[in-house]
Amino acid sequence: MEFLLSILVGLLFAAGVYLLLHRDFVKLVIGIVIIGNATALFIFVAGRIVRQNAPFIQENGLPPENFADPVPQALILTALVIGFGIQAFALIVFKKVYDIPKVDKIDDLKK
Amino acid sequence: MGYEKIIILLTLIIPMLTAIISLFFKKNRIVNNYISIIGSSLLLITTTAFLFPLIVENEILTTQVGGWKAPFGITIVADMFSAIMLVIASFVGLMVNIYALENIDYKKKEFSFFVFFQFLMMAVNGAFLAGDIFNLYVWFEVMLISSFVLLVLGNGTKQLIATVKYTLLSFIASAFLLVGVGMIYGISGSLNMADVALYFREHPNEPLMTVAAVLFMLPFAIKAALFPLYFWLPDSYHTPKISVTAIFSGLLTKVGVYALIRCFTLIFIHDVHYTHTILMVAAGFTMLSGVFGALSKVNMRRILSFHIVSQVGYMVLGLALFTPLAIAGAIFYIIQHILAKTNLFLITGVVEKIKGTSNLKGVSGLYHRFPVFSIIFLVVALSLAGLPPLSGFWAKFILIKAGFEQQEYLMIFVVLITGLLTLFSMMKIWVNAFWGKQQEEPDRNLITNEKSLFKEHWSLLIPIILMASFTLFIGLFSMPLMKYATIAAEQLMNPLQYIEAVLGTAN
Amino acid sequence: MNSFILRNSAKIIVPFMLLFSVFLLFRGHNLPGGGFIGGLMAGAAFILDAFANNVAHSLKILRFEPVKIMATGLLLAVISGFLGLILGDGFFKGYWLNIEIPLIPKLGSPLLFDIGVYALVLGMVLKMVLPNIEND
Amino acid sequence: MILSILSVFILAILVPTLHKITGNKIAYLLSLAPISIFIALFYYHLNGTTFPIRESWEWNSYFNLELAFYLDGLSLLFGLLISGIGFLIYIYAGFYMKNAKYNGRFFMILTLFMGAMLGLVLADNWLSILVFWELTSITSFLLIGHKNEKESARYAAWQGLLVTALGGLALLVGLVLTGIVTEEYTISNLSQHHELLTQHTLYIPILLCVAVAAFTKSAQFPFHFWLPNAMAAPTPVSAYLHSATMVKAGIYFFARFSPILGGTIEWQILLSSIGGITMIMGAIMAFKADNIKKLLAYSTISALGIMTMAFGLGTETAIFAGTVYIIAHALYKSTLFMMAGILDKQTGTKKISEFPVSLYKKLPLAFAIVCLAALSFAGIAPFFGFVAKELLLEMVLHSPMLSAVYVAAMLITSVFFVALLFVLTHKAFFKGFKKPALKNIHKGIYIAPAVTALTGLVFGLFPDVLSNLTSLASSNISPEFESKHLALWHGFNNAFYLSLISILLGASIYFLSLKVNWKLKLGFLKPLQPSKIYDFLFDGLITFGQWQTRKIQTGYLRNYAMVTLLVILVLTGFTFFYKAGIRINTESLDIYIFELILGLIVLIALGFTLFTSSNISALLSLSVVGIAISIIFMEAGAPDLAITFFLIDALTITIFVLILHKLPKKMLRKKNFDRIRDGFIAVGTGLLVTLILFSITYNPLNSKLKEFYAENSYSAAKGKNMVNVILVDFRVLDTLGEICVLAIAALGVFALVNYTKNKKLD
Repeated sequence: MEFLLSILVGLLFAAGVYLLLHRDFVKLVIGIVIIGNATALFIFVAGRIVRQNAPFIQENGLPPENFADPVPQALILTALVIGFGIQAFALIVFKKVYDIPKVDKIDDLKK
Repeated sequence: MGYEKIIILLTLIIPMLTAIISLFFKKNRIVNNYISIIGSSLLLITTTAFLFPLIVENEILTTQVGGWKAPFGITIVADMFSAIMLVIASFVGLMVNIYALENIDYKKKEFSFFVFFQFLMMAVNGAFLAGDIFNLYVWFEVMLISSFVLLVLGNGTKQLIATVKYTLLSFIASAFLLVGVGMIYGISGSLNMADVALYFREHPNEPLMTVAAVLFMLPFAIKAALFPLYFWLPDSYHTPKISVTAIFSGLLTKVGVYALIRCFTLIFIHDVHYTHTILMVAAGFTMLSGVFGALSKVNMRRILSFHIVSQVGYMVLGLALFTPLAIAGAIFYIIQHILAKTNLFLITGVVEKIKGTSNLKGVSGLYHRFPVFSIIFLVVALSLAGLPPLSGFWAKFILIKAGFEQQEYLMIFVVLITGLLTLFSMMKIWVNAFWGKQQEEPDRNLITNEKSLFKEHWSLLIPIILMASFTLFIGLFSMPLMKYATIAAEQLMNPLQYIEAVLGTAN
Repeated sequence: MNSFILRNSAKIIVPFMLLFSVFLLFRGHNLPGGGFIGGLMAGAAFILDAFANNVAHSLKILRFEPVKIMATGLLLAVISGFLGLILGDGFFKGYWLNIEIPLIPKLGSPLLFDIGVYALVLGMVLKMVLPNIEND
Repeated sequence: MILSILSVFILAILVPTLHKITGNKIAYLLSLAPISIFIALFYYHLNGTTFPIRESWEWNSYFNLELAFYLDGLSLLFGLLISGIGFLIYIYAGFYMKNAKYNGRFFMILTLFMGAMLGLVLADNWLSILVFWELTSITSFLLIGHKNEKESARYAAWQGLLVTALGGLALLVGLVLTGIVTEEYTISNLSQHHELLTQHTLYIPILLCVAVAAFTKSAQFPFHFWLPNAMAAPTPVSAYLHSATMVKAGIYFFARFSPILGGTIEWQILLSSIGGITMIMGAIMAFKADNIKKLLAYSTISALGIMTMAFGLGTETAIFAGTVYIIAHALYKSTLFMMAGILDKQTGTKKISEFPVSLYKKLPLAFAIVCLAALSFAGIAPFFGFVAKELLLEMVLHSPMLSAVYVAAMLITSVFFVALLFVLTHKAFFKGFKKPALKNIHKGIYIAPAVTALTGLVFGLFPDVLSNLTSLASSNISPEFESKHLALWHGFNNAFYLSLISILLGASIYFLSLKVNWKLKLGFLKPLQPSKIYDFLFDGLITFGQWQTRKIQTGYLRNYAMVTLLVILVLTGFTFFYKAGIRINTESLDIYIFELILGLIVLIALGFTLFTSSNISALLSLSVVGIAISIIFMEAGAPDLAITFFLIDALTITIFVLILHKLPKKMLRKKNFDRIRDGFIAVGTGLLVTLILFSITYNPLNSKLKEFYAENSYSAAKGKNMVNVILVDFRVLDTLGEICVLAIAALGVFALVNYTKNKKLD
């Protein structure tokens, strides 16, 4: 069941890593975002996919049959939000660095 | 549920409340200073006067956040190792806090310096207490984001560049740590460290366990600055204000080491031959590479930064040797390293204050005018270099003894060479900065003699003196620390005790 | 970005978005939603307002400084855990009031925590985004 | 003993304060300390106290480490030397250092040294030994560098410290190993384990470690080079540390360890060969030196070589000879050093060739004292040096093996010693070329060297007064030793003839050297000199450090990221294939069309993001990726996640757009080579992650967490949305951390944007 999504996670990781190694700031940050998404999806797949029901308790007070595992979802939520904080901060830092004279690619950051 | 559980949680609540309160008063200079100092002092009192005796009495204390029982809620665990780390972290925190009163300018305080500082302390404490791998990850992230901000606060060009490097490499570490956490959940269906450890005890043949171990090891290794993943450290530690470097040097990498020790004595202990060999090789290279890096530098800050790397190697070596004695040695090493290294950075800050630079080419002859200050440096530097009977010696000695018991002769050789080269570069600082011709001071420098240094800049010197005396104390009277380090190591090497304390004997 | 249409439509949309954000917050315990989503929605409302009018305007209708909102949010979140701490059931132990009021969800300390999250996220969004808008 | 040594240390700490009160008189005040110790020790000795006396204080019971002191004949001998000569050095230094700068710290460190040295010879636990050993190294370092404005002093101090610290490490290892073999940390008990130790496989390492430690401290070949450089220290220091006491610590060690490690063939060969080489080399180098302090330093090296050889040979005669020679050497060498200082002060130069002509007329007193000491040095009767020399010659004549070699070596050394006698007396006081311009100096400075020189004469005339002490000490070195009597005159034996020969040869070499300008053409050996090797190592280490740091710490962020990712990829990949292997659950191969379509959309969008060179289109495709992923979440039973993911994605893109106009519209491209390399890393990582996921999902997951939350989220936590209940109740601490991150990030962004601006937003 997780076959396709596993491949998708791999793709996302590959793309993210490729971008992380880029000389361009914008691509670098996009790489960070994609890696963040990829790890989220990784946890999701590692926690097994259940496609029938969302983890909500029904009106009768019982959980539905075959519902998705809420734990990875909660973890991903937390990780995503944390990731967002870090991405936003990184974005601004990178922009600030870009404002430094004579810096327009990552290679200029020597020293 | 007695008051002892409250005590454990206070180590998180106090810094957090301090941060929140100073957020409310962030415009008020004086109030801001006092709030932070009070918070740090309260934290220190909590850890030393209440938490530590409790742990001595009760061995391992746990509390369940939200009141949900063990593997389901988040567990907070304090064993001897955590308790020692908490005590030392809060002590260093208070010292740096006092130092920062003068060292950090008003503008940075207005931009919530102390808020970040307190959040950092909270995250560090949280990481020391986490009994849940995802929770550990969360504390790591809180620590990282606070350290990013502390590093960049002031927007200097060098700071910005350093922050970019630090941010990106830390991000990679966090991402793969998260992958590791996901993997652990995917394998064991649990996040509680004790529960995961129990799972691996019951399923020792789980093929992915070693992979998960490596996936945990690498991010922690990045954070602990192990070879060859320590790039971020020497490239960033020389850029921010010295208080920031000092608290980083004391706590950041050590949290990485703590996490390594915790995970690789509790969870990943079924393939020791493989995992701990990797750790040992890494430790050896880290020691050498770091110390050679230090040799190549002429700036005090950079020299000291590289020494952090090299000394992290010692600590990890203790873990890699994997005997109670070796781990006790590692713990001893961590403590003495935190005390000495933080202090050396603080001293460097004073040198910068006096001479305007920490580059050895621009500093000389300090011993002539500042003899007492110089002697303090010498004592701390020699402690770090491990001269008997100073604190570093004991740590080194224990590791050598443990190494002989494990017959890791190559490692002992590396330890010895590193020790000698550490002395070499400590003396390089001494010979160049403290000895030599006394320079004529340019007008802008106000501090020309020791009297004015001690009188007018007491808030810089009090932490230095206190920490130096503490360093001296644990060197001359190594028994108490040795005793607790041994207890901690025995607890660590006996994970069942931890598992039982968390999950209860029924499980 | 100072168009007439945007400004007028914002006048209508912003209050609705704010209301909706509170709705999302309250229903979060039982249905999709919660403090984080609600807070983001509220933040989005103010950002929209900042685009439509200007940053000063949205700060004015906000009344409180974003930092204070954040601090309050954090404080509420921590305080919601104190009850359990004091009563000895554990930090963040959830307690619920046994009264049902229509339109308002069950009251309890986890809700207080969620409100804290809401406030913090709102403050965070404003603090993070508004300075950048002003940079334009 | 503990108290008295502690009080020396306390006194040392008080010195700077005392110095402020007493000024120049501090030296005389401080000299009370060594003299009282001397008297106390002497009293012990005379009183016939039964030795040994032991005192200890537990220091670290984990490793049986204690601060232990042990007074037997051997330590008594050294203790008397240290305190006796120490007393005289203080008197001398009081005149020598008069009105000098930084006297407070000088005397503090000198006193510290004295305490450390006393501690070292009295220490009985190996920890105590190490402590005092390193303390002498450090104090020596500080004293050599006392005149640290001079580059040469700094260099010498640093060199001395590094060499002796190397020895310290060797000692540490040696003692740890001894502890591992014997489980015994008390030195005085170790001799009981002599057999165990000498037959153990670790014997050679232990011996080497202890020997290297002692060699560095006692400046034995090839570690000797630091000692001549150490002459940069003020002369009282040279006289005290670098001739009479500290450099003898290594010799003390050999004596102390003789009953523990000695008596084997390895011990004999190692010590006597190194000692032999050192003594010949030192004697020749001394003869070549012109700087009087260097000359004395080299002759000290040579003398230390003699002692090393003596304890290496280990026969009863040898041990007795060595013991006697320690005293003789300490007496004459400290005299000569003190006189060198006086001559330096008065003539303004240390070079013998630059001394004023006919100095003996102007400084008759100095000449007399130098003669007294130098005669003893050359081993001329009736000085104490003669007694020692006779014994030494006796020793080599009766050495257990290779007698001829030792005799020849000893003879060569003695010849040069005699030649040095002429250098020190004839060349220094009769030759010379400069016009005399002597500085005045307080005559009191002569007191100390006169005392030591005369003592040498007195002991020479009445050597028997020392019989007791030296026999006692020797019996501690060799348990079988039977007490001997010292006498000036042993009759016309072989030793005496050898002595005569050496005098004749020495005199002729000296006078020959005045006529013939003989220089050894040994330039090609220069790179092999230990000091050159030290410099080479020193520079080499730094160069290597710079090289490796340049290689690792390139400063290029991309390199860092690449190495980090590569390490993760390689290590994890290797572990995966080595330990786990590929597993695919064939049941999971069913493919959902909906997901397939979404996957293809993501793939296209990703490709676009990767290869577009426009910022805006990269962002657009990024948001497509985000939307597609949130649809996947939505479809797989995670609505909360989907909404949050979508909102966060939107917010990220918003911030992106807000700052994007500061960045260029066009992006940089990768170089072709980089593409291939990065492509490999990227594909490798992606593949590995996919394989790991396959492997994880191979077995079904039995999550007890899921069941527990399903049961309790409504009944106990009053919420139907399990995810939300987990966030605000079950795992609330994570959420607390999370909102902290958000708060910090927001404040951080605010600080970043506004720090350099004057205008403030709130």
